[in-house]
Amino acid sequence: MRQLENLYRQIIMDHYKKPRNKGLLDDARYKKEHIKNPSCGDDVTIQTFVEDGIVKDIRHDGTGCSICCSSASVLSTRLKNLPVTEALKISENYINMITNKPYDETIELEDAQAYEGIKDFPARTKCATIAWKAFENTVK
Amino acid sequence: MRQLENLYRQIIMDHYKKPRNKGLLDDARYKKEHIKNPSCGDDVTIQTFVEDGIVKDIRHDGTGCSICCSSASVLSTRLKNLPVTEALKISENYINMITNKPYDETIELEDAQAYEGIKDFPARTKCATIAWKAFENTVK
Amino acid sequence: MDATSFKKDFPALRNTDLVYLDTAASSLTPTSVIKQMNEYYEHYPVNVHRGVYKLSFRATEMYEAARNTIAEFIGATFEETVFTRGASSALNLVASAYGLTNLKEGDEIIVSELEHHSHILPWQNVAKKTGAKLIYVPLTPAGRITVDNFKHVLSDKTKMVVLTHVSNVMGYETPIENIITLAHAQGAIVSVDAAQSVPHKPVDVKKMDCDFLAFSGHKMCGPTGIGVLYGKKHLLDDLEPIEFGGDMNDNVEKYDAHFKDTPYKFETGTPPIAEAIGLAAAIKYLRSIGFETIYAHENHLKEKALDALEKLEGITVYNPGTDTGIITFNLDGVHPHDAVSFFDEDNIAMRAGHHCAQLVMRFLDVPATLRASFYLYNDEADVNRFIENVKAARAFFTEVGF
Amino acid sequence: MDATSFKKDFPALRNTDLVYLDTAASSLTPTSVIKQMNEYYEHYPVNVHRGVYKLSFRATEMYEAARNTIAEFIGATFEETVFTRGASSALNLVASAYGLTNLKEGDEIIVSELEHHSHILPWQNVAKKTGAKLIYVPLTPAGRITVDNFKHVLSDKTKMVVLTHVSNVMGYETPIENIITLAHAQGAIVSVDAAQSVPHKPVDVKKMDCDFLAFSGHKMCGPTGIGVLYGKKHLLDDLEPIEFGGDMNDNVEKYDAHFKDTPYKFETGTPPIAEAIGLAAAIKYLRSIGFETIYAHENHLKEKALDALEKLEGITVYNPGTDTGIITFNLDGVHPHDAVSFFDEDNIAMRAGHHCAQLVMRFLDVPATLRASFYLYNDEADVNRFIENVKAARAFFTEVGF
Ligand SMILES: Cc1ncc(COP(=O)(O)O)c(C=O)c1O
Ligand SMILES: Cc1ncc(COP(=O)(O)O)c(C=O)c1O
Repeated sequence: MRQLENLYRQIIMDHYKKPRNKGLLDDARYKKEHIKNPSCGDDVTIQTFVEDGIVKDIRHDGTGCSICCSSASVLSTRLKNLPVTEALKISENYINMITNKPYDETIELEDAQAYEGIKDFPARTKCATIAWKAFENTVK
Repeated sequence: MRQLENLYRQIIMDHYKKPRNKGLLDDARYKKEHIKNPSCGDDVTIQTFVEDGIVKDIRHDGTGCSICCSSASVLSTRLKNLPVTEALKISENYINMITNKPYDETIELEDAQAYEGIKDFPARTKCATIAWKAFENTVK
Repeated sequence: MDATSFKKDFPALRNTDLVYLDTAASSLTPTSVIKQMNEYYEHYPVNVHRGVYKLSFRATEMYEAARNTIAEFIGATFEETVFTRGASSALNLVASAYGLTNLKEGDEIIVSELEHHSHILPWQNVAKKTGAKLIYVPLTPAGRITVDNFKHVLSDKTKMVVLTHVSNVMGYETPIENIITLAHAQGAIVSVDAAQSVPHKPVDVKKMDCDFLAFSGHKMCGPTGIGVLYGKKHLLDDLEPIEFGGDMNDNVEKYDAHFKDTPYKFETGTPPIAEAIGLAAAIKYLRSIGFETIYAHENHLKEKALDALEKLEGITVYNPGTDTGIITFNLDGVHPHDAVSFFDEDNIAMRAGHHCAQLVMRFLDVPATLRASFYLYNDEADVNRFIENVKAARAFFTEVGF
Repeated sequence: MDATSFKKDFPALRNTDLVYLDTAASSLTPTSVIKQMNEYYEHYPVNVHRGVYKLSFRATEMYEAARNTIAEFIGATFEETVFTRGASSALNLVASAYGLTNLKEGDEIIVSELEHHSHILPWQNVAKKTGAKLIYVPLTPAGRITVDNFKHVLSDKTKMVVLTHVSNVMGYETPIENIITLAHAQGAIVSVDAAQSVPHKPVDVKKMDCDFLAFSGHKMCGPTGIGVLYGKKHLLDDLEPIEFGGDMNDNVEKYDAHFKDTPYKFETGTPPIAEAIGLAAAIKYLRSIGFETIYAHENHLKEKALDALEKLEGITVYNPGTDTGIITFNLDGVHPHDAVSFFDEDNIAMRAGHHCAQLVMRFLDVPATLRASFYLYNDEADVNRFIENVKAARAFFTEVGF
């Protein structure tokens, strides 16, 4: 049984095939961040609308592998409507999990937990974190 | 007994301290060749006057180590008044001896034979050949 | 040729089931090359040219003998063989030292979409700085450069022809000799990127009659940190150096200096000594096997792989007519980055991405591809593992819903 | 410190009576560095950045970890640490990328006669191309750069200060921190040649506040084929790359391309991977001993040698006040090339020549000199052999009639 099977689980494939919150808006209230991974061509843009310290909306667009594209969708569902501080804490925790650093397992990652298997594919950690890093830059 | 003692024999030191045919002439009949060894600063100029296929005169000047300076003087005494073809043959033979290549031992090198010990100092072969190469360029 | 016998020459292939199919990026390193560099570091790890003691003399002799080996290998002379940091650096030297000073507004530079970034970006810079124009050879539908298409863009404005010998994505060989003849008839100068040809087939620069040619050590069993620029003597004589300093001059005054002749005027500072010696050892290794053997072997493996791939559904091969051991393909609907992890899990090392050739990706109209490239150390078992994995990957990605 | 214990770390010093006194040209290579490079070539000899399989990931991690090690070692950040072919190449990068575009007619560049050719020739080129003027700091009679003398040439026309940290001939340390403060007060940019300081003493670029600084791997127990350029982030951000191609861009169109941020925009093509990894291993090795220990040890040997030399007749030491392990001298009336063969015969490796510093030779008014330089692997026995040989050489050359 390949570890890749662990990774490409229902959740990831679901978000890859049917991305949520996809497509950018032409709305000045949104802050936009574009990140590219030139070595593989992953290309993600995250748009965030923050009001009163709350992440009111997250949009995303881009091209790339299934891990990269799906993770943008997953983060948009997980972090929407959270206070910025909490969203950042979850993001930090997620990135730590992916990059094999200590992380707080009590923080509920929900669908984002599905990416845990990336640990076994260190060459792919960038794919799984690029959207989250873009998100962080939109609210920092 | 150091091999260096072999090398710095009477002949070499004699030509080094009392160089023959030293100093360049301002005479259009002479052909001039200037060679530098930039890595050590050896700097030799050879001037040759050829008439009717005979090397009528050889002059030299320059700065450098004892091997380099003395060999210019030695060559000027050895090759003067010889036919160009013979001078070139002796020069070729000398350079072959210095660089550890097969050479005709029957050709009389006279004072130039003193440089045979250079074989044991491969890092110094350039010093012993630079003047001879300059000479060859003046008559080729 | 029995490639299994060569596998043992490569430490990275010992005690492992690795199938290495990324030679077009970097080849593996044979023991003889590692040993030769170790000999330098263990016995005479000193500087060249400037020392007059025994160790330094030995280092200098080995370094310059390496240059002779390499020169002779490509049919060049000592003076025409310049050591650089790599192919990219060598190709840049041509653009900076020749292109920036010899081209002007209105001149045309013929290039192609098959070029590696290292052979197109330097000339974009030349075009911007000088006002010369980049002219792209139209490619055939299959993506090839042909003599006919070259004729369409060649004109009396053509001053420079900048083409790859073998494409690192399509594996096509450019009909470079004919192109060079035509270019020279127009008085144009030709720069050839031979990074993907020199490691795989005999290249004779005099026969080819190119003006400049470049390649890297690390793609031909040699070390990193070294490349070679060949240039015709009279062209190199005329070029100004672009880096200045120790060892490339013979007389230095406060406000002026006099430079040495080629190749030294292009090699300032301490050169890549171990690397040059290592590259010469790599050439010796490759020659001991023979380039005809290597080329035939790669070709055989490539044909076998292509035959098998063509029988599979849901696989697109972009270069079925490849002339070399390079196969570029995709699993339909599967991003190559997803695919490559599947292969990696079975210890098959393969490239996914744009291969530093984004213009080829645009031509193929894909964001990225997979690329498998074969070399002497691959064997039929590797091809079989590769094909089995393509099948399994195809099934897996279909099943999970791609 | 007991240097004999270090000799065993250097294969070139095993089973030999070699006394190696040419570290200022190139240091010897310790086993740990050779091993680390062999590990790369034997286990993951593949390209970086572009691969997404395990081996390539490992190579990339090791390569970038090396950059971090080196950055941290000099107090820089990752982005400020650019890999080059060597110190010469790094110093040229500053002149080409910064000098050629930022200087203009009437601007002044302060340089010194103590500079290595690699730090003066690139600026001669800048001066010629831009019309800026080279201004030499007057040296003291001993040959030193002082803050006072620097003040005499500093003016509001000074746009660039180009000075060595430690002279490779005189062994003097430039009062660089004070000079940098003064230069910055005038708005000038400072390029420091640290090829002879970084291998021997802790250098902190932030404390020094230099704008650019360069050094080589091969003078600090590392491999050939690698050097480092440090530049302040905002300066590197503003510089245009001078080599273009693979890996230094993120988007390539037919007529235009977009470049990556520093350090990558300065590193086109396959980088010196094994070399970077080897250099990091060298730094680890040197740190495991400690720079204070190394500096104190070199200093002790140098003092011992100087004391002995001063007692001898017919020897001229040109830098009795040397701050480092470098001693430059001659046997009176004996050309250094004659002298050096004497030492070589007893297997003492020493430099004779102009040391790529002809302006220093002119200052000293000699065609060439001998140079002995000490490093951690030298010991008192080496000093004794050296001094005994100086005496014997003196006697020999006198006797044969020099
Ligand atoms: C002071 C100084 N600067 C620059 C260099 C040039 O270094 P490299 O030859 O490694 O490029 C050297 C070494 O020769 C040196 O001693
Ligand atoms: C066709 C081609 N040209 C140039 C290069 C650049 O070579 P390097 O990365 O060794 O500078 C490569 C390799 O990446 C290549 O495949």
